[in-house]
Amino acid sequence: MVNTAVTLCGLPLENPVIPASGTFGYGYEFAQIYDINCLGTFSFKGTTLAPRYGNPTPRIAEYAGGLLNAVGLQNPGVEAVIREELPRLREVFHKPVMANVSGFSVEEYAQVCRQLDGEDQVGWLEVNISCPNVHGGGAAFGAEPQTAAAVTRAVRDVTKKPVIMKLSPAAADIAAVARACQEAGADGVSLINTLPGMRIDLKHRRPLLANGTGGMSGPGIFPLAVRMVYQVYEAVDIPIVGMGGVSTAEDVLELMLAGATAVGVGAANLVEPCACRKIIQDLPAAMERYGIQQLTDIIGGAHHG
Amino acid sequence: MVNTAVTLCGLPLENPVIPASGTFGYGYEFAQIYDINCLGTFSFKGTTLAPRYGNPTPRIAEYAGGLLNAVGLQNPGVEAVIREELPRLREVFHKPVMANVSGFSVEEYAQVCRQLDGEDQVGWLEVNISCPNVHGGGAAFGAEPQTAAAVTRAVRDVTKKPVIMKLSPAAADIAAVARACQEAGADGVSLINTLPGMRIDLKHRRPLLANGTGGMSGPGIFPLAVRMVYQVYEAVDIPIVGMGGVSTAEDVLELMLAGATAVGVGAANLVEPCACRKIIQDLPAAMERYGIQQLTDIIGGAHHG
Amino acid sequence: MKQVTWTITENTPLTPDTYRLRLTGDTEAITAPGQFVNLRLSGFYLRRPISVCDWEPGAATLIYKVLGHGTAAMTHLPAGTELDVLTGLGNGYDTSLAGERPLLVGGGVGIPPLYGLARRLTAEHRQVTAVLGYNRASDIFLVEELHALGVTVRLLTADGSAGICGLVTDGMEGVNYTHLYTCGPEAMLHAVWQRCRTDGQFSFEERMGCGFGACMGCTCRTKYGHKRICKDGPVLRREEIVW
Amino acid sequence: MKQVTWTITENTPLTPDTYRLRLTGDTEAITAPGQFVNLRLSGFYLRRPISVCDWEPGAATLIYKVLGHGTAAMTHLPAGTELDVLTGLGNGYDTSLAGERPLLVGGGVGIPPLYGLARRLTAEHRQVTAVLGYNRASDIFLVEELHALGVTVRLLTADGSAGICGLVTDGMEGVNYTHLYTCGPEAMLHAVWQRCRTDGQFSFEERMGCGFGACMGCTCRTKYGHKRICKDGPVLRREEIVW
Ligand SMILES: Cc1cc2nc3c(=O)[nH]c(=O)nc-3n(C[C@H](O)[C@H](O)[C@H](O)COP(=O)(O)OP(=O)(O)OC[C@H]3O[C@@H](n4cnc5c(N)ncnc54)[C@H](O)[C@@H]3O)c2cc1C
Ligand SMILES: Cc1cc2nc3c(=O)[nH]c(=O)nc-3n(C[C@H](O)[C@H](O)[C@H](O)COP(=O)(O)OP(=O)(O)OC[C@H]3O[C@@H](n4cnc5c(N)ncnc54)[C@H](O)[C@@H]3O)c2cc1C
Ligand SMILES: Cc1cc2nc3c(=O)[nH]c(=O)nc-3n(C[C@H](O)[C@H](O)[C@H](O)COP(=O)(O)O)c2cc1C
Ligand SMILES: Cc1cc2nc3c(=O)[nH]c(=O)nc-3n(C[C@H](O)[C@H](O)[C@H](O)COP(=O)(O)O)c2cc1C
Ligand code: FES
Ligand code: FES
Repeated sequence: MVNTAVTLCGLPLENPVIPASGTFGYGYEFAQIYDINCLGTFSFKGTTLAPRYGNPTPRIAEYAGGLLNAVGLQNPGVEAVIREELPRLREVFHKPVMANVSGFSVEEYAQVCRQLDGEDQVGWLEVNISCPNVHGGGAAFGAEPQTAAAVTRAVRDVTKKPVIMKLSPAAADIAAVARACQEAGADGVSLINTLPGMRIDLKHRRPLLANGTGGMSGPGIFPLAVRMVYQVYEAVDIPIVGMGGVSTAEDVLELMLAGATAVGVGAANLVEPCACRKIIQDLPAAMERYGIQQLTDIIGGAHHG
Repeated sequence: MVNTAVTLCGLPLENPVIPASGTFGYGYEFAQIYDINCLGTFSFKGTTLAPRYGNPTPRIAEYAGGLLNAVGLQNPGVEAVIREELPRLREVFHKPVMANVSGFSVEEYAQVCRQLDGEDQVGWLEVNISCPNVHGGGAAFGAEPQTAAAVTRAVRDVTKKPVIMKLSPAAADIAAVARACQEAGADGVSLINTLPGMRIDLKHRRPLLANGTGGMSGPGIFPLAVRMVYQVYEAVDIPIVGMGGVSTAEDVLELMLAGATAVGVGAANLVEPCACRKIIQDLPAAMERYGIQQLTDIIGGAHHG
Repeated sequence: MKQVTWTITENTPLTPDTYRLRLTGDTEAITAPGQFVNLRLSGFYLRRPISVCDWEPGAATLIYKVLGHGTAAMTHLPAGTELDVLTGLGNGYDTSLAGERPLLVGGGVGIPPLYGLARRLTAEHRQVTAVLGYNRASDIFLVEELHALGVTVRLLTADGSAGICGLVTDGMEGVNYTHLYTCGPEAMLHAVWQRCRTDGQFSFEERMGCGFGACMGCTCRTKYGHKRICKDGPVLRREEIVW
Repeated sequence: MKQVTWTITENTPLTPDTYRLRLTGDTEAITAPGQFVNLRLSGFYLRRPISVCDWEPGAATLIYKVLGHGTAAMTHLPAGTELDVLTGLGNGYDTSLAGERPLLVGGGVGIPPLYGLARRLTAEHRQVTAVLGYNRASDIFLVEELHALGVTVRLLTADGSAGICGLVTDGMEGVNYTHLYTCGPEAMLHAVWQRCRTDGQFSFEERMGCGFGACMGCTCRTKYGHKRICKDGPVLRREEIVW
């Protein structure tokens, strides 16, 4: 019998599979299709201080390797999440959940994390720093080490829960950003968020997404995720949640060999609602195929060769 | 009758389709399959001062959206290119050709361009600044505006031919790099080069490419190319050669609407040897479908909407 | 919502660019007319949402128009092809509000879901009128089938090549109805909404990431807050719609 | 090189993981045994290179082993499927150098191209010996067909479950040959190269971007400079090989 268990920032996971934020809502839709307690955990929809409608539609476009989204962090705001979503979530999911946090100022991040810190079921805070800094000319917090570190410190101060900083692939040097997060007190990093892209509507001669650009996700960004996880693994000592285009159990192994301790699955959930259950079911056979007894043995395994 | 002609840095092109450097050799292989004089022009394999073997094999890997390559600029060196390749090329291609130049120091770029400047058939110099700067800690020249400008100036000084700077999508701010190139005297920019990625060999638990990372190309990077061409179009006044994942006539229109004056086709040539001929053949019908009389009318057309 | 495999039994053109797809397989999850399915097509990442035109236990009919690459690829699927389908998506039309004389207003490929609706409404012995708008005579489909159900059909074409020359709103003139059901392009829905003098149900389209409520890709604003077209719609009540 | 469409007439397992694909279509571009074709598979970006096992005007046979996702997908292609093929790739073996008693050494899926070679060599009335290495008895294929051509076959398995227990280099012992032709995994080629006492032709594999010389994806170093396995190979002469 192979062993799929891993430990993420001190908390055990039955397996490393984590539906990625924004593709799994608060779990209910999926709980109607399968028992989501088979998951390692899941990361719920990005939460901001105030409720957000997000961007106008169309918010979704397609490309050969997956989809682009410009949802724009639609969410009911942290208070409604705590008051309405978490109690409902508790009914269908009985493990610690990952809370995904977004913000447009350092203070907003800290404020949202402070509020979520009081929630028992929240196991980890995943802090999405791909958002534009309204006080910084619109550049993303995750673009530079300094701003990433500033958010990390602010969040670190307000919570005892493990803090996982979610990095953007648009950073000039993602390894440097990861290192800065670690130095500022992060317990882990997760990567990659979506990659900014664009499609154009030939008929109307304008960007297809109302927002102009949207984030690319799906199998088309998988090699980018592998490369970045590999680079970040060499730069930090804290665990990595790897993600970007994962669709199969073999993809999970590939990201773990690159350096991931756990693996997020995003877009795949949208087109294959049972994707994560299937990946988890396929993991033991895939491990046996490659002579893997314990998943923990292969974390970063591609760096020794 | 629709009109597919465009002008690139003062030189007319029958149509905007340009096989991209590294995927078309010096044209002979393709000349055996079709008459390559139907092309707008083509960009020949990246040329360095000294001959280069390139990287060890495996140099090629696959992903859902295309391929990764780590060829590593294999080429016979500028002297052999001038002595042997260009005379042979002349026999199969009768239009001005684009010379793709690489280097590992500012001086190398200038030296190669100086030598190519004397070649009549060379219409444009396309200067690939994705290469690591050996005097600059290995960061690519194209990563920062300053180093990109330094290469541009050096090359500008040694040639009267139009200089097109080829930008890397790994730059933190590709629009800023493009602007710096324009200010330093570039006549045009081309983008995007491949995006660094990685695949891991599960059986051997090491990166699949001998070089570790390789450049992603193919349809999986198309929305990234569209986004970057769109951004660069707003930042510069010089023409853009757009590329990255183009496989169809509609893709050509999409990149032109984003802001490209001409369009490079790379990976598609490798899996569909007649890809460029087919794209050129399909262009008039695609133009009619979208009510386009002259291709020049739609350059940057998605910015007005 | 249910993930099932359906087998194509027929894929025939009804007009030069509109096809009827008949399929067999589990249709249990479909409970109301106006619901839709989301089809996985080989070579495309996203599924394609198509309304259920008609269904019975073990079989369903869809009607689709060739719009882009995905629907173009669909035309090449031969009988016997198995499709991966998410079925029973969306809320669908509520027939309990129809009253005695419901009016159905459809434009182009907004018409298919109205067929399943009409079948249920006529089975419930209501007097159904349908105002159907097409661009031209060669685009017409489903009219005979609606006639056969006993529906009073008012046919319009934009170019006057068949039926009355005009838009569906012209066709609505003088009809005395108790409730309105409609589906079609957004501009048509808006015009119909402005003309509508009763309560009504409007079916919307939006680009979708998932089709089952997970991604917030298809959100719209309503009087009662944000709704997901795929899960809380595609059918919205007249009074809640914000244009 | 030529781009053609081939139609599958047969796709049958010869062993649990090795399949024979028979196809019909234009084979004009194939001029020598040891050449290969590059197959486009739906759902995969890169083509898959497979050696021509045998061919005649209008028909070809390939033998492939399931190695990864692409070859696994190939096993599901039914007769009648049309494949987009780049044919006539690579240099192939030169039979003019064979001498009277050529020796063929093949391991696993390196064996298929040796069949076409053996057919030509026996047609040229040479005395052909083939040393064939497999992992185990259940992996064996093509042996009877080679016998039928009049080839003297020495069969080896690594686990001794059929033929002689050992590697192909063991099987080469005592054979008196005029020229050597070989194809198989690189480690085998190297061992055979070290044992080979005549001139010889060695067929290599490499991961390929294009398969027709355009991308420099498959370059190797030889005594006479850099060569592309796909265009200047896959067959290299013994003396030029640099390990
Ligand atoms: C609830 C619902 C029910 C529908 N019912 C029908 C029907 O019964 N018959 C029918 O012909 N069409 C119907 N449509 C529209 C149909 O989904 C699109 O025509 C189809 O997705 C176009 O796909 P494509 O690949 O041909 O176009 P492309 O433009 O190549 O598609 C690219 C992407 O955009 C999406 N897209 C493009 N146009 C639309 C659109 N109008 N609505 C939603 N997504 C779109 C595609 O799904 C795909 O993700 C319905 C749409 C929705 C949302
Ligand atoms: C000139 C030549 C002739 C060949 N002849 C035969 C033959 O007759 N029969 C046979 O069974 N196999 C042959 N091979 C090997 C065959 O090409 C690979 O087994 C096949 O490409 C694997 O594809 P996959 O999708 O199953 O594996 P994957 O690992 O999923 O493929 C991923 C990528 O790697 C490439 N790749 C993986 N392994 C190899 C390999 N060993 N050689 C080259 N590319 C590889 C694939 O082509 C693809 O691009 C030949 C290879 C070459 C270069
Ligand atoms: C529709 C959609 C919404 C997303 N919303 C969020 C979000 O709210 N917060 C966040 O950190 N990441 C968000 N992401 C990014 C994903 O969590 C993930 O990092 C990214 O999609 C890459 O993984 P994938 O290729 O498996 O989808 C979203 C992605 C998608 C597709
Ligand atoms: C095999 C290969 C070799 C390449 N070599 C070069 C090169 O020598 N110089 C260069 O500027 N770009 C090179 N490129 C990049 C392409 O010219 C092009 O910018 C990139 O592949 C994106 O386009 P595509 O997606 O259409 O391939 C190479 C790409 C490939 C696939
Ligand atoms: S399409 Fe995903 S929520 Fe509606
Ligand atoms: S595979 Fe492209 S040159 Fe050989």
